[in-house]
Amino acid sequence: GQATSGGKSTSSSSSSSSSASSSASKGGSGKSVTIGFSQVGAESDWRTASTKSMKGTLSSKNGYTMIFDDAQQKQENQIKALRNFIQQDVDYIALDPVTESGWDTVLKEAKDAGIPVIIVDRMVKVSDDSLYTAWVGSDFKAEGNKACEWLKQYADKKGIKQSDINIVDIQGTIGASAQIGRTEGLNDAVKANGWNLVAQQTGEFTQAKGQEVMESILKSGKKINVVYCENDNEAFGAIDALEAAGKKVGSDIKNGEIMVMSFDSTNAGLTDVKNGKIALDTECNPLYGPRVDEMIKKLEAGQKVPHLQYIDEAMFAKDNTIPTVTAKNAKGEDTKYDVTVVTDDVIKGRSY
Amino acid sequence: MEDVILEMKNISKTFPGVKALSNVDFALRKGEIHALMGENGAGKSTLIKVLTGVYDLEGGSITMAGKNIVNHSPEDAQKNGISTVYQEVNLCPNLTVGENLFIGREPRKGLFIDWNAVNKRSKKLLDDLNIEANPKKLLGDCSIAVQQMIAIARAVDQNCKVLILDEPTSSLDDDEVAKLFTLMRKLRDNGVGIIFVTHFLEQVYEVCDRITVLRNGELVGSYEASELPRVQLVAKMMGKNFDDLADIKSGHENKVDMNSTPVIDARGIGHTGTIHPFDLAVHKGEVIGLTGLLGAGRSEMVRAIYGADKADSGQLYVNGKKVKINKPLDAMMLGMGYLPEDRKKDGIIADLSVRENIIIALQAKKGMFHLMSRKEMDEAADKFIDLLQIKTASRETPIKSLSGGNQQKVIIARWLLTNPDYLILDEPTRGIDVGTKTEIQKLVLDLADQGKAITFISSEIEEMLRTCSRMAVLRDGYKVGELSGDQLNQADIMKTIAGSENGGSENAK
Amino acid sequence: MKKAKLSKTGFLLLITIVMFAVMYIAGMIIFQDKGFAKPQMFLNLFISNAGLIVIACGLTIVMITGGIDISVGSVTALVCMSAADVMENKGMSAVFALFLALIIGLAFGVVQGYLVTYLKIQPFIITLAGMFFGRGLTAVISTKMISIKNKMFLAWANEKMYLPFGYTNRHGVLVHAYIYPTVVIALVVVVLIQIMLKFSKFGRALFAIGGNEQSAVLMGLNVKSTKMKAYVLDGFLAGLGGFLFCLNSCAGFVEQAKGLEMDAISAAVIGGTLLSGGVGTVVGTLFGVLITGTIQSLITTQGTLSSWWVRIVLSIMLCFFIVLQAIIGGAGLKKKDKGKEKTAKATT
Amino acid sequence: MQSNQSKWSRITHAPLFMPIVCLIAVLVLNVIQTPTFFKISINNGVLYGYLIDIINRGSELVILAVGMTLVTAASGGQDISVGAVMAVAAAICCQLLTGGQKTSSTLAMPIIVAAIIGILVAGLCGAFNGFLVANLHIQPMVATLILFTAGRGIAQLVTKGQITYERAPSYKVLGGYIGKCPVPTPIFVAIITVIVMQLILKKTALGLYVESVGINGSASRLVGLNSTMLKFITYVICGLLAGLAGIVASSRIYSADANNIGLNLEMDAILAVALGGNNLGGGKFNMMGSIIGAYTIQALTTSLYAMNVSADQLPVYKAIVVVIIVVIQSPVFRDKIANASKKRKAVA
Ligand SMILES: Nc1ncnc2c1ncn2[C@@H]1O[C@H](COP(=O)(O)OP(=O)(O)OP(=O)(O)O)[C@@H](O)[C@H]1O
Ligand SMILES: Nc1ncnc2c1ncn2[C@@H]1O[C@H](COP(=O)(O)OP(=O)(O)OP(=O)(O)O)[C@@H](O)[C@H]1O
Ligand SMILES: [Mg+2]
Ligand SMILES: [Mg+2]
Repeated sequence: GQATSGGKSTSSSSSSSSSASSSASKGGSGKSVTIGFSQVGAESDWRTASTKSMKGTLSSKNGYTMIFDDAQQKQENQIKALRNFIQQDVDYIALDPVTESGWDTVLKEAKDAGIPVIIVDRMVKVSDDSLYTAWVGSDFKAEGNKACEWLKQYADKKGIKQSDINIVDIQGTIGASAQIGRTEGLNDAVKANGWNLVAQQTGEFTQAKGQEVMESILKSGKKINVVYCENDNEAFGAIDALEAAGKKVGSDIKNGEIMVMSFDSTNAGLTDVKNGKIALDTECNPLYGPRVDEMIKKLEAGQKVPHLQYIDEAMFAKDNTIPTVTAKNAKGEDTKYDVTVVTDDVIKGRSY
Repeated sequence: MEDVILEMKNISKTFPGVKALSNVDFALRKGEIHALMGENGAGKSTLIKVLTGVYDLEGGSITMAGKNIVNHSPEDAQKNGISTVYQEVNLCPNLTVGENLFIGREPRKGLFIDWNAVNKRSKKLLDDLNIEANPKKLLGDCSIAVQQMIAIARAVDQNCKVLILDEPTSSLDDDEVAKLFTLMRKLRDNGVGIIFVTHFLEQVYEVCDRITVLRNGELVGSYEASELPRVQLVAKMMGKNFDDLADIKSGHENKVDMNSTPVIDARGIGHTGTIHPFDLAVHKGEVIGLTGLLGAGRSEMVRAIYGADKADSGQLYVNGKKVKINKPLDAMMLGMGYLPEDRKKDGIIADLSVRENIIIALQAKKGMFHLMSRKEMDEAADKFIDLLQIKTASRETPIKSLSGGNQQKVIIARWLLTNPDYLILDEPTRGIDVGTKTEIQKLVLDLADQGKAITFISSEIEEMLRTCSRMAVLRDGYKVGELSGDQLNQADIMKTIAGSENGGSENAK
Repeated sequence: MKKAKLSKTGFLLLITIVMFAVMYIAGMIIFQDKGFAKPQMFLNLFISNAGLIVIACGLTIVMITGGIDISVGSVTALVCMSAADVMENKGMSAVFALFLALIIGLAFGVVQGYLVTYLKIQPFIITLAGMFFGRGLTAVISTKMISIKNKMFLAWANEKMYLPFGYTNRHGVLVHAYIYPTVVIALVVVVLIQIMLKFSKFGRALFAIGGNEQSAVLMGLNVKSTKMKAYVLDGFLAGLGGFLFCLNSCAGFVEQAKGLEMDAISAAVIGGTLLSGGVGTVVGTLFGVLITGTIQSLITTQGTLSSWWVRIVLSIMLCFFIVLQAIIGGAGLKKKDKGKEKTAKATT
Repeated sequence: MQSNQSKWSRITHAPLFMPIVCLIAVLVLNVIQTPTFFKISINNGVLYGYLIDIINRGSELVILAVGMTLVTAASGGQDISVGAVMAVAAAICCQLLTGGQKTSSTLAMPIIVAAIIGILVAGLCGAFNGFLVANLHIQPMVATLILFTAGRGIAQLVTKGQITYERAPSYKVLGGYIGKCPVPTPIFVAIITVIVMQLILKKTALGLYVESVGINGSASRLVGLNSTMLKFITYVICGLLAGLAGIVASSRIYSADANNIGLNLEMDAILAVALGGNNLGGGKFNMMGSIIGAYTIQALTTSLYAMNVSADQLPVYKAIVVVIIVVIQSPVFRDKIANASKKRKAVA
């Protein structure tokens, strides 16, 4: 019920449907829809929120029987789970893939068995796009593009030369798609805007590593004024390290403050935005349940669903120095994004 | 000299802190049995290991049939026609008897090992040597004696020119030794040169043609066996004259009071599957021997008393008080000590130093929270190194780098240090040189004089006759008799062991 | 007395197989309505684990010598990544990729084998370094995922081999049960290695070394070259297994096959291989893989556990299995010993 | 000259010589790359510098290495569950402190009580491992595999799958600083752990017992040692220490991150034991060696950060350095070098 951001977002892709807010039992018919859902794991709060959303929406109350499988971050487990679902004759398969690639064989098996597959969150790369029915998810590269665009405009507005931006990138776990997209977004912007990329090191999406890496970078004595953390947990660690070294964290780069940028926008992350410790937190929305529900309803009713559907994601800042940014979306089109100012209500509305 | 098949010249070998061999020469002729003699730690095993490539050759040369050879590994040695039984049984417990006999030279059918042939040939080999073992049985399940026989069988079955036997007879009984000797003579007649290491002088004179003596890593000399009397041989080994063993018992009076409460009184103690319920009483100051054929259950008997295998029937009284022993520590607390028969498996703690090996039992008895001070440990270790003349570079040397006999002495020291009231010695003289053997026998009698109760197990009946005041006889896991006083003679013992009226030992069958 | 003749290895293997059968049949009864009884469900165990089976076989070989290899997961990742990279970015053929996979495996085997055998470094540490190295090198090739789109490769990967039985699904479609060629390869490897272990000099030497390395030296076996060969063979099988793994996932990425070494080790151990060496069979290892696969499959079929309960239940079942095996194995062997002693006595 | 040489050889053959040389080598390498590496200054009222980082960040690893050394010595195997057990302890401690809340800035109970409960539960995990290894004779790596898999699941169960934050400033002390003390607290925790352990080893016979049991269990039993009990105890100690390390790690981030606390630390702990010159097959051990090994690993990680080695290549370097260290420590290699130089001298 607290899907505030879900409600706020509008599908950027062709789907013009308004989001169906409450899920009614499908078509009133007695038989429930069986759906096999293969989840990545439970490696972060974000993921846990995502699982909760799926389980909550696709519940027996709403006319579904869900077979849930946790893959423990292993692609091979997901492949096994999918094969299992096929043998169980499920009606639908929902897949939140550990990785983007490597799905050809098993998706073909599902197709042969006549089971529609809905991919959520990460995109899959397959040789034949008809192997899955629909995809709904985030675009990590666009997230990176947006955040960097915001930084560029912020510097312009505050009269800071782009070449004076000395940025540190605390990357996510190397090879994770969120890391790849967000790092790419940054690398592009560094090239385009002439920023100095002082250091680039992985914080493995954790607070402890984020802290350790930040400490080490600080000791190198290089000048830093922006820290680009690829998730909230890393940002918390980086902030601790900065403060322990006597630096001031904030947006006032000109007066020696160090700006921290982050992704995910969890409850704790937004709290830090409000405190002024995180300058910009770019959202990554985990609430896929209602979207999948909506799609299945359509498919059951024999309607067509869009093949690709991006979840629109917000950006959060302490104030509205920059109210909107225009950046390239997943398809390379320039898109306008609003920046939301964090208030207590916004924080309260975050369930994860 | 024309028929010398193996000649070693100027062999030296140093270990950290020890010069194990210095400039030793050795020659072996075709078709002779050549005894290699010396005290514990004289360097016999080391010489053999240098010869067979276990250790690198540091200096000197080895020639075989006039050709210079260098063995880098036992594999090379085997290729050069030298096959060896090393001092400690060295086979693989996880493989079957048959495999142990044939590994590395398995009969094959095409590409594959022919298991039928392995088993058949093993069976034949075992039968030829009268070894009681099923080729398909796991080696680890065989007793040490059988394992030793299997190691010998493996070595002799290879068509070798030189056969080396390093103390092969230490766990064998007379029958088996006799079998081995028959075999050795046969091989000799076929022209094989045999190097034979043993501490049993009788055996040397029974089969050997020549004798080479080592002392402290140096060559004393090589002699024709017929020209070297026993006394001189011992003198050469020890470097001093030596009074014969025969009479150590005199001077020790038998002060045992058979009417006193026994120190140990086992009533109906037994362990299912290994030893049937038996009664045994041991008094203060008494040395009681256990005798029987190989596998008669002597070891099992003492293990059941000591709690090494928890007894599942009967009661044990210590000094008249009924006690319950669940584990060895209980027995130790009641004043017992147990020197196990398998030194390598149950005795030494290989990587620990001599000092630690000596004090470990006492320390265990004292408990974890009463660590002995370093000074106490050093004193204890030094005392026993001195007392038992343990040959070691220092008290901090790991026990594994001591010679076999010296390891045994360390284990004896371990138990003497705990000052037990009742001491069980299972084959304490195995692998120990003549001089030390006498020392140990004397020691046993001294301990008895001090009022300790002792149970003594040995494969040598003479040795037991010299030390024991009473003997219990076992057969097939049953205690079948007890002998004392005048009954203590070879003939009576044999009679009881055999269980028949005609006396004399028969085959185990 | 027939049973007493069973060797320790045979006895452990028997336990493993019986326990697998019991578990699987129980699953078929409990989850009858959920497709667990379908033949394809069983075949899927092989399809999804073909790579793991081959890798675990290699690991079993080094474990029999008393060694271990924890680099296999990383080697798999490296193999997948290199294969993906040469096919997608360098335009090489799938045959070349297979060749490369085997070369990589061999290279790991040779280097690790040399360090373990000739410099006598502890295998755990060397292969731990190998694990770091392989994973790092994977990232050096590319930190991005590479999807394999090579035609020939996909043809290999998707070549279903239909079996003459199947079932009719809900939509009325008759679905033939099928396997992939990878399964055949894996089973052939199992059979070949089992024959090698049982019937070749090399195979028996492996057991001798694991039983007592020093004795093996003194018995005149060439311990060094045997151990070296064991590691090389293990590396080769890791390369081959990695390639089969790749055929299943058709991609290369840094995090791939993480923790695969633990799966392989536990499969081998459940199958009756001792980490201390000297005991083990690859048939047992195969069943080890099937058992862990079945446990996973049971959990997936059940389908209502939350993420953390999946882990907990998985390990409870693993624990149950290992403990049961330890108890049955321990008790059985003890009883057998006694039986043996009695026979020995009877013949005396 | 002669005595000089023997003195030198005595030093080079001391058990701690190689581990220390390796640590120094790693540090020296840094100075070349990063001249400021050894600089220690007071910054913001606390000690500041790479060296401090190494000692500080290495604390958990040191604590784990101490426990791992004992376990290795007694059972000849390793406890691979320590990382997961750290997470369990952290989860319990934080959950107790927040009173079941996801986030809290007050304390629901005294920190010391929560920490002790967390550590005790970790000890219980150790006891479970110990029971499997000592009483049921399951191979250590397999026995601890169970908690390795289940541990993080249990931790997540405790934290309900989320990260629990305890933001009360006093909770940060253990991972941060005590009042105005310029030295990070984890350093004290590590030092105290080491001192306590050294005292135990010096004042009781535990060390000797453990070595003895690890070398020859059956002989140890016959001299009155209870090897089952001793093995069990080492696992309990290892568990307790893992718990302590978990609490320190959790205090650093004032939260319980079930997925990441202690992740992969078990491998580093085992590596530390091996780099310290210990035999992973059990028996004699060298506690100080393991501790130096732990700092060596941390120094390596910190230096690679300092040199800004790109993260994806990090494992490659780590692997190379590890191999170099173990190779130069290997007695075979040292013998070869010694022989070569002897020959050269002989020629000259
Ligand atoms: N690996 C080793 N390391 C160090 N010293 C050793 C090693 N092996 C043997 N020694 C030493 O070398 C000397 C000779 O030992 P060796 O084993 O050859 O004696 P032996 O004559 O066979 O004695 P025994 O009759 O007791 O078997 C002994 O002092 C022993 O301590
Ligand atoms: N590992 C084993 N497996 C099966 N039976 C055994 C084993 N060890 C001993 N036995 C049996 O136990 C009995 C006693 O054996 P053991 O050899 O210990 O007796 P012993 O009288 O001490 O002989 P010795 O000390 O001369 O070797 C025999 O019946 C033997 O067959
Ligand atoms: Mg000897
Ligand atoms: Mg005996």
